[in-house]
Amino acid sequence: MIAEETMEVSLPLALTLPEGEEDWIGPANEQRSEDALYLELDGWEGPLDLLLDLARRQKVDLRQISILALVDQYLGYIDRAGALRLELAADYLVMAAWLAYLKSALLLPKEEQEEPSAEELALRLQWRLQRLGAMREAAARLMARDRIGRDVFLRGAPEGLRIDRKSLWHSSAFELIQAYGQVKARTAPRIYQVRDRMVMTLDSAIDRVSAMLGVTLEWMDLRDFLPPHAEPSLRKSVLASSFVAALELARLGRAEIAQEEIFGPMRLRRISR
Amino acid sequence: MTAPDELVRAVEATLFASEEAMSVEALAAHLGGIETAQVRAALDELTHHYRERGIRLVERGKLWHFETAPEMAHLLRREREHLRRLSRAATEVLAIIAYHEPVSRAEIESIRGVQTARGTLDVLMEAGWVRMAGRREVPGRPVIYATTTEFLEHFGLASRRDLPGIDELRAAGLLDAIDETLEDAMQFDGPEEGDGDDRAEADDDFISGDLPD
Amino acid sequence: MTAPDELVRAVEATLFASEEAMSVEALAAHLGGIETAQVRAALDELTHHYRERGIRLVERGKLWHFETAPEMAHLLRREREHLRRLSRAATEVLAIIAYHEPVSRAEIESIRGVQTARGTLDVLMEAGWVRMAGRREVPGRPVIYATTTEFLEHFGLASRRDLPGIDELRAAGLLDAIDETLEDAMQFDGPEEGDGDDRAEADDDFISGDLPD
Repeated sequence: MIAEETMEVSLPLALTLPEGEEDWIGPANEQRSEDALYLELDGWEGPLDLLLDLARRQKVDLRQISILALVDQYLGYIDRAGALRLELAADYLVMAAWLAYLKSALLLPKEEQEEPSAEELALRLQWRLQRLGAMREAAARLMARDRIGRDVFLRGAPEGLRIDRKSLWHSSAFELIQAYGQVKARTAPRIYQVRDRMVMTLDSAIDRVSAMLGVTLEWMDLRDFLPPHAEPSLRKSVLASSFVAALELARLGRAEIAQEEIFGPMRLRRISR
Repeated sequence: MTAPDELVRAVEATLFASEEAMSVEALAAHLGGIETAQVRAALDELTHHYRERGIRLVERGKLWHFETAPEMAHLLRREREHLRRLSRAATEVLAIIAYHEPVSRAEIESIRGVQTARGTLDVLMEAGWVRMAGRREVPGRPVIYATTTEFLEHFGLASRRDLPGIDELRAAGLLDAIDETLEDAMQFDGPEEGDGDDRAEADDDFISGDLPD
Repeated sequence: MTAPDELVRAVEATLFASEEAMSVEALAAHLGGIETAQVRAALDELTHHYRERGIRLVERGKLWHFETAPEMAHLLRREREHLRRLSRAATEVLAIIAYHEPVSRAEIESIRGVQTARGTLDVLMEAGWVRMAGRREVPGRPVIYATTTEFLEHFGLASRRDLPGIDELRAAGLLDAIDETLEDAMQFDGPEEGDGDDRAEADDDFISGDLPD
């Protein structure tokens, strides 16, 4: 029965296609056996493609097709597929449902229709079929053009253009002199000078600390041993030397050192003999 | 016949020797920074000179090259390169991109009423005829596609204005921007862009082969 | 100008599209088994037609092909000049050569206190500012380098005596001849001339950039 249907509608398409593009003629144009429906559906690029093929069989300009007839044809096709228990892709069924809705809406009196109206939807569908048809025809015409490598050919063995980049070096006299100065500055022997700084020598610190320890037996803060009016730069040297002097005197058993806490004041007293 | 002037001969020699099509600007630069107007005049003279010969000078997307005359196709076909045969889906997608560019995948699918397997666009991009042309500034920022200069070259088009029937299609409103809200009202659109790539028409898209001689 | 006949155009297109030069016989066979005499006549007409154009039809060892006209050959290989600033290392070496010439590579390295990549001297010689000026008659006979007239021209110097600051530098004792025996004794020398090129300051020597304009 499918074969009958197919045979019945296997008429030349209204659209003329360029030669050598047989590909573009839908699968329904070929004779096929009853069980070929599934393969046919597989051959269409989706429900819109099937609709377009059916619409073209009405042999009128796509702008004048009967949407109702188209809907009936499509639904008939789907029914037959269902009767043959062939699996249909979901989008074909969605389209069938939508077309059934469209058909019922088209049959309703106009005043009972919702927005957008069934006529508008039908026009829209028609427009989409037209657009798909136009693109398909455009593709065929594009493929039939004089194509490079098939109809026209580029030069087989072009010599090729070669551009050799030649460096044009640039520098200036100033850069030259500057570079030379830098080399010289970098490689010149360097003389280091150490400035003479005021320091308290360890010997004088030992003399001073032991002299002051002789005055009393009480604990004294190390800072009290420092000379009162020393310059700031000298003070560090005096403090360091006095500390070393205190350690030295402790080592010799002439003084003892106590510190209550870390970083706390360091106290010093003479060991009485 | 009088001998062509020096510049015409230079342009002729350069385009003959070049491995690639060249723009007016590239020619002017190659010939030592001459005026582009002079190059254009030379190209005009050459185009005229070659209009009835076995080869001709053509402009494709602002690039110029020499090619054999199309009437010679029957003589040369026997030694042609093997052209990859495009699937029906791929040719249709190519036409949609060319006539509607720039266009997103969802828009292509809206026109075709079917999902597009990812392989279809890949094949067209691999052929060098289609390129990604940025993203459309709408929710989801979909990638949009457009054709390339190689597309124009391959199909012998000076520009997109030369696309067969483009003026008629535009006049008929068939190239109007795709109004997706209206399309949605029809409720039979395919699934969203980007999903289910491997389900649809995967087989069909990869059919390709050498053209029979 | 009358349009060439079909056969002339066919030969023209065939030779244009062919990847190899073709014999008269190959052309005749390709064009569907026509008479070789006809092919020869077509080749004669084409040779005549192209005699004053940018391309030529030529026969080499019985094989025919199109090629660029000899006067246009210069278009196939163009030189493009490209301004580049001398790297710092190269400038230093150049300055040392200018102040101390003639000078060997080992001496340059001794003054700079760093090895000099061979590329640096190559660049200076490519620029035309430094030349080899013979060999020093000491063990190993090292090549010695000196500046050129182009060097003086480029830097706007009438002679090396014009190098600003040379007198002041000498007065400061900075331009004293290098005592190589002393250098040796101090083990201050770089490696022997010509070796170890790839070890030292390879990075530094090749750093150079395009001038902004």
